[in-house]
Amino acid sequence: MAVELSHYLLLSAVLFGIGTLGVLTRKNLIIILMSVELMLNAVNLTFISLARHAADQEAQVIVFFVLCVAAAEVAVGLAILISIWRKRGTMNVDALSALRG
Amino acid sequence: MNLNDVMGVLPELIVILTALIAIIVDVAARERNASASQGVTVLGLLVAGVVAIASPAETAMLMSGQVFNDGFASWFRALFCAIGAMTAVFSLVYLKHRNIRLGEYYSLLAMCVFGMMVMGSAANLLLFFVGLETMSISLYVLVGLRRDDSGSVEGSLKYLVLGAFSSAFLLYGMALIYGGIGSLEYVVIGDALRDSTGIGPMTVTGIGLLLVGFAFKISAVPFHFWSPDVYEGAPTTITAFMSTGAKAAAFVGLIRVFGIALAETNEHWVGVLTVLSIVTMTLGNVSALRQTSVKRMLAYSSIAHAGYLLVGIVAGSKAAFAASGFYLIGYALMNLGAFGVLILLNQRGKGDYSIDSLRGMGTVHPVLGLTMAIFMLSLIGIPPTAGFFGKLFVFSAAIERGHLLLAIIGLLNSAVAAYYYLRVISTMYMAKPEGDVAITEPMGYKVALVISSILIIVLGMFPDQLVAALLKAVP
Amino acid sequence: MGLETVLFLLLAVGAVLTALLVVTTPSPIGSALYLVGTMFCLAGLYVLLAAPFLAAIQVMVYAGAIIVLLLFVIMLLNLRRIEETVPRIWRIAGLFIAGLTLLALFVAIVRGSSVLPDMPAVPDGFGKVKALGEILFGKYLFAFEATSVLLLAAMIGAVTLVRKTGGEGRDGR
Amino acid sequence: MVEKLHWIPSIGAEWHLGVDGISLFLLVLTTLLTVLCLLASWHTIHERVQEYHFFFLLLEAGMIGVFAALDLFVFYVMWEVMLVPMFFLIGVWGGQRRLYATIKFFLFTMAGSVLMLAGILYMYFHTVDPETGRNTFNLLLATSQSNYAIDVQRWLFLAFGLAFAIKVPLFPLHTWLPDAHTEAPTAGSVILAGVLLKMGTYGFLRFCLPMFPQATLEFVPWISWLSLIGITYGALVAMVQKDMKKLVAYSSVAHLGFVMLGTFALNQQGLTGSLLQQINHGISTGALFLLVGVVYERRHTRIIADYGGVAKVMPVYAALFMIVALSSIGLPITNGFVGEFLILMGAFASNKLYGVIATSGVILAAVYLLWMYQRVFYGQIVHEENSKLRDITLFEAAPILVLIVLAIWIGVYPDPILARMEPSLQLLLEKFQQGEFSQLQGVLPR
Repeated sequence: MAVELSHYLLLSAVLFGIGTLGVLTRKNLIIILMSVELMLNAVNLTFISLARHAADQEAQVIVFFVLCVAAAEVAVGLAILISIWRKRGTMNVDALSALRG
Repeated sequence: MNLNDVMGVLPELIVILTALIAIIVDVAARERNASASQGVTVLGLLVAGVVAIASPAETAMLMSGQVFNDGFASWFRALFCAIGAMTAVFSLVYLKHRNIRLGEYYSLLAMCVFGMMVMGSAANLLLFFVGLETMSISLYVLVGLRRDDSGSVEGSLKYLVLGAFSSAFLLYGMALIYGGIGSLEYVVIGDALRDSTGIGPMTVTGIGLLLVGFAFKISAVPFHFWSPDVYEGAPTTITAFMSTGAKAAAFVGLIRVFGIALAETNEHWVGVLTVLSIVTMTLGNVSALRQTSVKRMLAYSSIAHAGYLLVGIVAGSKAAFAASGFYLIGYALMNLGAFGVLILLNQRGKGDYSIDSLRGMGTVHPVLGLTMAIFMLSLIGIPPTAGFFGKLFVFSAAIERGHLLLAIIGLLNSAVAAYYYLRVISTMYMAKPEGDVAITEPMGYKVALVISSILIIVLGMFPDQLVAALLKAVP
Repeated sequence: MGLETVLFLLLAVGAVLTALLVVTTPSPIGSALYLVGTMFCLAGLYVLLAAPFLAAIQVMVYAGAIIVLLLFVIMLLNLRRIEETVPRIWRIAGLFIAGLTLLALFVAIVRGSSVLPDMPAVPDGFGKVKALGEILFGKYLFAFEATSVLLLAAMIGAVTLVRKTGGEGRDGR
Repeated sequence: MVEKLHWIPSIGAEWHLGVDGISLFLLVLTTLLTVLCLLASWHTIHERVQEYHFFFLLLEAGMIGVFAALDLFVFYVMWEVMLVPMFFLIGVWGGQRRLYATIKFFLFTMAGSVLMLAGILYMYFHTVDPETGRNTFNLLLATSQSNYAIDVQRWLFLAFGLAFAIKVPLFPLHTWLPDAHTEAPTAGSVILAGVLLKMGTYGFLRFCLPMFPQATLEFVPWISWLSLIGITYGALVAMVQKDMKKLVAYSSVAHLGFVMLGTFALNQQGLTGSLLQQINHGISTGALFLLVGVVYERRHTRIIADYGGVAKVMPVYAALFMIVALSSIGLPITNGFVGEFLILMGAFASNKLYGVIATSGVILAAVYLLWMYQRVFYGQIVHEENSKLRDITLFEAAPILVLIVLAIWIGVYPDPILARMEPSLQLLLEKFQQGEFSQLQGVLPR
């Protein structure tokens, strides 16, 4: 059996799904952030395997941008977490129910 | 890259420069003049806006085909700058009583405007994404700046988590489209779809994921649940900014991506968008009916307005896109104005935006009352206001394309919406004022409000110039 | 089975397992460490996909920066286990949505990738710094510049958010 | 008389105004009533006087625009514009429950008018200006090109008809009217009854009949029955009212029922009568509201039971009230007689049953108005305050006298008015008969 493009794409779909699951089912904000990172990494894997497949390096360059965005999101996200922690001393989505829809 | 490229993105460069100067000036001159960075921001954004509108708009693309330099881009760049400048004008009064650092605030505001401008002129999904993230990250921070208020930080966190989540969907959609078509450039995608070489299952799924991402960004039902909380938690100036600027930016993207690049595949998504539009406007209005806080009411009403705007995307004609542009410009004027009055009237209240706090304000502060009445009437869509023509153009474009039912539902919705907007007017004019109603009314602030209400009326009487210009500018 | 296949299988299984552990481990520290594992597996896959430079960046940015940042914050705030009481319904709904997403993606990929051509041979210099740099600073120059604004915004934002102001609240020491 | 300017060329909307026999007298009524109302509120409005006049004049502009518009778009804009001043007039200068009343008024009208906008837009895309070859809102072209298929006609009739029926108001869409009338200041009630309600009946005449003739034919029984219910219901409910203004408000429901019945009799007498009756209702009901306003200024109550024996202390007032009441009832030599007589003739000609029921409505009208008159003006003075009431002043009486003169003039010598109305109505009928004819032939173009 040879490794084909579809195997990589399926793998990235699985990772994306796991990330989605994490965001939707966890309450710990740090873990939610990490799940989002998983999702972004799945996207990166898709881009890179597509790049390999079409012998097109542009997709690899796109991954750079995704990495930058991921890093920026984590940085700001953690900053917000710290300021929430200082304010309320909790890290659960549940506890953040002061705002109701 | 040559000089032409640089001149083409001159407005963006001016905005970045403004962002940098604002933060430096704040450090250098805070002791002497607290409003220095505000002045820099307003001035810089206005200059950028004027440059954007004055620079010759050809359809040529800049930066190796990554940036559109068409009239549409110019209009929206100018609109974003104007929204940013207006927000900055409103900010000083608001920030004075709250513990927010001015330099960072204005700097982030300008960077946010930069992100929106990139979104408006991007010719490539990736560049659009970068612009979107620049805007979003600045907004995450701006929303959370009221650090002594737990609603603000929590709103910020909620916004960040869901924003990042939806960005991931957007990205995955982009990746699948890239897999199906081999490019992220709008023009290439459009061409590939016209040749019908690119419409595979992968592209269709990609479009679906893209749609989910966009639905989050424009807070369409059922992806809207974050927005009322975020809008309520955010500093009111930022709420105003988000509900107009961020919405306009997302809609330009929607027009460019779905309205134009993906137009060939519309049989796959027009139905979904139609349902989305109906549900969004109806639920937005019904929820707004129940609110007692004006700020929250405006938040829900902005969801409803996203629903009306989706009608323009569904219609999908040149006239519809020009109509959406007109709508967004009018909406920016009236919604920003409404928030502006609200901020001024509640400047000392600790976030008390209840409708009762407006009792009798129309008689106590005649200028504010009159402008607020105009903003509300325009939000309802009563002629002769810009809001009326925005709705008229959008719905007539929909009827022209055969979406009669959608237009009728939209029109009925605007009748429902009349109730909660009218309540604001009637409270302001037909109830007796209570308690201490003295406020400071800075001159520049008042002038901004008066100018925008005059513009609303002028656009409501003579919309022709603007709509013709927009029609010419639509790509 | 060639070496590539074996490596792929190993790395893929590793990535999926660690990813599952990331989203199921109760403690944040554990999650962060598993995430490092996922990142390493992915970096390995990138090498297989002729993207050596990105593999290096992946390790550097994720394992070196992002995860360290995460761990730093976890340690700083002294977070260990957090009581998580997720309602059953919410869990089922999450599983359902995630499963649906997965299914849609599977169908799309399986049906879509069959029309794509087979993997071509890797050209010389593919995925190396020089080639990537040319694209990055050529076609994507404006996006690159815009990204720099994005990072600046994130930097200013993060600093502003965590800076002590001496105002009210718990941090008003 | 036509005025035409390009307004929004990109969508083909033109500032296109004109007057014909149908709109002429409605316009005269509008301007006359506005002046009289402003006179009447000279001494009654004390706060925010500037705004009051601003809104009143804006209202007048809107009403004139509605009646004079020869462009669908201008018509719609004016229709909506007039909502805003009325909203403020009721809401700011109105009575106790003014907030409720004014918002209800606004929402009812708005709900109807948005559907009308959808109809207008639909017609816009099916009307082409032969000169430019583009779509247009031109009312004349829209009328001449309006040969829609029957199912389209039905929908369009409903879209327009609902907006108009709310405005008229046709039973059962009338519930906003008693509230709005009661809570509005005197001048507001006069304008509301005198002019605003006519916008609905005018709309039927101007739009539904000539543009959707087949659908009109189909809907005749529905609308006629609803009008008849309105006539009877309005009269019966008016009878049991305790509040004078409410009583007059419900009488409007009955009167407008007559107008609608005459319009949908679809013959020369019915149409002429209903158009004349629109003017008459403006005059008589306007005068009634002004009269109620006079005693309200003195006693600040409109409850019938609070009065009694007023004729003794206010003889001139009582006499004026009597004349106006008789004109409202439709006694010969008053205007009401001519209008109702023509309408009943038209109704009998189209369907005997309608005529019979409507005639009984006339009798009911005499009952509730005269009964109220008796309770207010005759009998002993039971309330002390009533014994010191000042009689009506000349300044207060002047607007009412003007209206009474008009009422008698129309009652005695209506020919000049009828002569100007008839050609336009004849034209309308012809267009309508063409539509009827093509339906008989089974030929449905488009």
